[in-house]
Amino acid sequence: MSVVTLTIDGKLVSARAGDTILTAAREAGIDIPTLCYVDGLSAHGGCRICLVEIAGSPRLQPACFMKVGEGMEVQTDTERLRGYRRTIVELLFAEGNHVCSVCVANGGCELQDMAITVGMDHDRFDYIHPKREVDLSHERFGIDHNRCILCTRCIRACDELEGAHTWDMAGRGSHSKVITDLNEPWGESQTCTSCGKCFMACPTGSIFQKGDTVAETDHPRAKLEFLVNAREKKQWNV
Amino acid sequence: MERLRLATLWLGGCSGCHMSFLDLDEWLIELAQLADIVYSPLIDVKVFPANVDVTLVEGAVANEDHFQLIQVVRANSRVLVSFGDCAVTGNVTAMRNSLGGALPILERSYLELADVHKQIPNDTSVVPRLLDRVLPVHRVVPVDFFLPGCPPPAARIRTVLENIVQGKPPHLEGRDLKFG
Amino acid sequence: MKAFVAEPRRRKTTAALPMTNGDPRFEQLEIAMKRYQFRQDALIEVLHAAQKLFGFLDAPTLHFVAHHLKLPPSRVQGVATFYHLFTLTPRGRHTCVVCTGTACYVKGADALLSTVSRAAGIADGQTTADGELTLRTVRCLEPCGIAPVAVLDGIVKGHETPESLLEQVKGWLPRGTDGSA
Amino acid sequence: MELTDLLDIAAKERQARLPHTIRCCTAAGCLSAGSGAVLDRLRGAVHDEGLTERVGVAAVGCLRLCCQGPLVRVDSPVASGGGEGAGITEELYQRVTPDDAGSIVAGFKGGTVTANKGDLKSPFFQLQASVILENSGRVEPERIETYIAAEGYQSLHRVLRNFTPAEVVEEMTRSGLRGRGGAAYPTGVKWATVAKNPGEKKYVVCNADEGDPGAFMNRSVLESDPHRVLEGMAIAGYAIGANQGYIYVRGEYPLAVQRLHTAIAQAGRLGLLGSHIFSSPFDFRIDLRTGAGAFVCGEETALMASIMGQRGTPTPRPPYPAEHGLWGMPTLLNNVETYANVPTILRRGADWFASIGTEKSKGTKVFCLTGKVVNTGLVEVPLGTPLRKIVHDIGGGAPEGGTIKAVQTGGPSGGCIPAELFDTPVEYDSLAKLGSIMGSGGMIVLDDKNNMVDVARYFMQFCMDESCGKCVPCRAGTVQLHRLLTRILEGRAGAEDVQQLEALCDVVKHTSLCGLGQAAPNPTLSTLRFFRHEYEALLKPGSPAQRMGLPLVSASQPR
Repeated sequence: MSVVTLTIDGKLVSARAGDTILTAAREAGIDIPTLCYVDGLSAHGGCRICLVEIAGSPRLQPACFMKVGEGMEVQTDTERLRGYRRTIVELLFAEGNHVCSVCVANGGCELQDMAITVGMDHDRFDYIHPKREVDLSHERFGIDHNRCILCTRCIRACDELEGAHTWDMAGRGSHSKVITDLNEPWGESQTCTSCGKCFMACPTGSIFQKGDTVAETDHPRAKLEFLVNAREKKQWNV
Repeated sequence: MERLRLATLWLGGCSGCHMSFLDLDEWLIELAQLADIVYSPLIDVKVFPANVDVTLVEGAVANEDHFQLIQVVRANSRVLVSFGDCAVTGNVTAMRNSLGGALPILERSYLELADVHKQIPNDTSVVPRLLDRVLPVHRVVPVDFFLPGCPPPAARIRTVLENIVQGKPPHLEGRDLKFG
Repeated sequence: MKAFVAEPRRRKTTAALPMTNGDPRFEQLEIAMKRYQFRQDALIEVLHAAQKLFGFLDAPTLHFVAHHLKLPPSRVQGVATFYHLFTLTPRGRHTCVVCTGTACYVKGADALLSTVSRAAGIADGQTTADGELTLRTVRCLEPCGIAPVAVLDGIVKGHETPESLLEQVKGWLPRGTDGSA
Repeated sequence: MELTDLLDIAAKERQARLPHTIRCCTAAGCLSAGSGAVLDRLRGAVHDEGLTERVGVAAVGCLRLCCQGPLVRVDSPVASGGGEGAGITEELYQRVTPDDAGSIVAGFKGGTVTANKGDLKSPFFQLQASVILENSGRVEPERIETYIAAEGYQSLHRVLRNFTPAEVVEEMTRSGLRGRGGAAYPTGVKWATVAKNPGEKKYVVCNADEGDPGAFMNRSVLESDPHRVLEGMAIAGYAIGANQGYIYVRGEYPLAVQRLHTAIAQAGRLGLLGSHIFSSPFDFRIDLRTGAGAFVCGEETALMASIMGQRGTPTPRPPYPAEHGLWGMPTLLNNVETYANVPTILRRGADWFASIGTEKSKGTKVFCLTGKVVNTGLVEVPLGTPLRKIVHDIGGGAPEGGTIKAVQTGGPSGGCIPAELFDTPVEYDSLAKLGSIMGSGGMIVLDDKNNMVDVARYFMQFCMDESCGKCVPCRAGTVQLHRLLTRILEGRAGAEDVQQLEALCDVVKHTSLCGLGQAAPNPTLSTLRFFRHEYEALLKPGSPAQRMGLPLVSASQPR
């Protein structure tokens, strides 16, 4: 396996060729914020939170996707990037109906935490207040589309780990919506195995366990990586 | 040192932020030595006074009264602080916005869900007219500082007030910025 | 011999799905899929074929496609709802398509759209309650030389004005709205 | 199929030509103006008048002056002497009705021609070039023989016989051709990259998902001269080592789809596509994929997803299609017009091609001139032609005493160039300097009645509706930009809203995943740059509340 060296935020880092900038940075103790990325699932590249600057490249690149290169100089935390990240988080809050105070994931929500990370004390954009549905037809879980940030983690977890591909994205643009089967009630899905991996993956309170009330939902997100290690490396990291 | 003229305002919110303000407990006594509370739901002043140094606004702008009052408040306040999630984001107060206007929410509340006396209250001298959309305060008038939380914990309120009293921007960071 | 083997097999697969209801169009759809050897990457071509046969894509049709291409239903639904040309609801007996391309826009497409929309009481993409008229917009049909353009029941009409367009769709409007007797 | 067979077909086709040819445009623009009935009448009249030995009727492609459709051209031998090579006189008829068509035919027997005569000597025709459109309006798109008679497929033969793949790539590089889809990447370099990347299979893809509203160059080429594109793709396939090509064509172009189907079938029957082309070891097959209405599918990674039957959502680049394209294999993606240049470049040589245009922008480009201008239609000019020449000389300026204010180029990813800057030569770099792009070739002329903020909002709405929704800045950012522009237009905005508009444009431009989002702010930024006063004229002072008044209450709410 070949190794490349690069600098991330001025720090000299060595990484396996083929690693992403995100992996290399995190192994070197440099945290790049992420939202649609989750350990154990393929990268998506949609949230744009992990964008980094690469010297000599006019374009910002998502750290979750971009592979390391020899001699690469990466900046992960510039003034410009911080400004962009805050704007993106504001756009997300304005786009859905994120009411932290009455959310099952209050205190355990990656979007809420991201607002703190980027220092968002208020949202400069118009709240759209879309009219979205809540599907409570599944016997164990519910999905509140108001809180969905369309990160596709549930889709990827269901497809890549469970293999059922119950979830997918329907519609497009601001009318996008995650669906089960032919946009049927989740409880009537022919493909769902009720395994709960979508619930594990969800960054917000969108997919939740029935019975959980405000601030009670705790998504066991690390379970996804545990499963991947168990399945692929035969390592049960308990 | 000149005493601070402090006001608190209660618009479309649950008064939880004011309850949290009262949770400042004994620090309230210290505050009382630095500031006069010149307008507040906690005191009996009917008209918003002039030359207020700092106003904490709880709640979102949800009806015509709020809309007019906040403009008066802004004109007479040196520093305006959005106090709590409803003022900052609209929060629970603004959840009705996804129903698409004032009339649908009134019909839902007073006609569809009512068992007896189905009637939308229509005496505007008693009930101000609702705005079609509930707005965070900064969408209506310029706001200087934001104090999120539902409600903001007392310690967070204290951080902000202490800084303002000292003439500094109320620097919130980390978990002190948490919504909800 | 070959035909003898192929025949019952097709019957069997179609019959295995109760929602086909013996509609012969499902057999035609299956033939279309066969042309692509049931390849999953032909999904969009298959959906085009299905829409041509049925006029729109309802749940049984999408389920049928998913079943035969061995694709997850959510994926088929996701693709069908991504593209503008696919419709999941039946269209009206008549359609009025207003082009909103740039050339039409600078020559007043907005007024065409709002006029028909107001007269028929429906928004873009909707069908009147009596199922007579569907109003749609399209992003540039490209006969920009004769902008603004509308397409009435498949016939392209150029150099339209709100008045001339209204005159032409008058007969398709629901009773009691602008243009009806 | 050998070269002799090809030349045979060409010779037969030329011999069969009658002294007079009536060419009737059957591209979509003229068809929608009624050229189908005109064609039927022409054919009927020739038959009825007993002129079938003297007058041929050809269903050809675009004759360029779309605003005057249906268009008909009549070629006749020069009166004196006649015979082969004696020259041909051409006549153009415009806005031809079926009755006019009958009279044109009757004219051969001395009858009065009632059809409106067009002016082929006008600047619209005289100032144009013919490289990409050299066959448009001449060959019959549904008859491969006419393309072969116009020296079609000879470049493919030459390449297979006389060139190594590397030499083809070299020729393309020397020609200086740059991608005509909008990104202007040097074509030769792209071909070289795909040729070098290892892969057990490679693909050639033709991007015919022409989505820019007001741009129909590709449609016109596909409807008028489809074989040119097939030949270009086959040459590309040979150059990079691919045996499979895909044409991804917009679903809104049924006629182009149908003509491509016909063309592919005809080329296959003659052995010009398929196995052992011209008895060489080279195999090349082309399949059609029809889009279904998604602008974002013009983006190359989204287009490939769509070819593979998926939602047309883009993926981050790198990896580029050249190394990781369709099914993970090296894939060459070029625009219709890029491929359409290839046979001509190989026929007439890279040096000839490089002599046209400017230092950095070689060759010609087809533009669609539309909007507030007298002559709307298809315009091919050498790159570097000043905008003024296109708009005022070829386009004939503003109609009905209006004043031209700007030209919008590059569609929803482009910008507006004000009339003061019409001396700008139209080439990649000069337009980029003005904050616009050449894009695929749409040119929409705006006059003083068009408010530029409204124009900006129009394009923003387009991008908002066409956003695939995958990345946040494009999905949610365009919605907010659209709201800001609407607020400005409705007179509810203050100076701080314009500030926010600019700041958000910057975010969307730099953080979006694909070209759609990255370019979505361009029309707004360019109108802010050149027409800021139109924004400022709409701004109101005071707090947001004062600007709102109180329009927030339902009228129907009880008082």
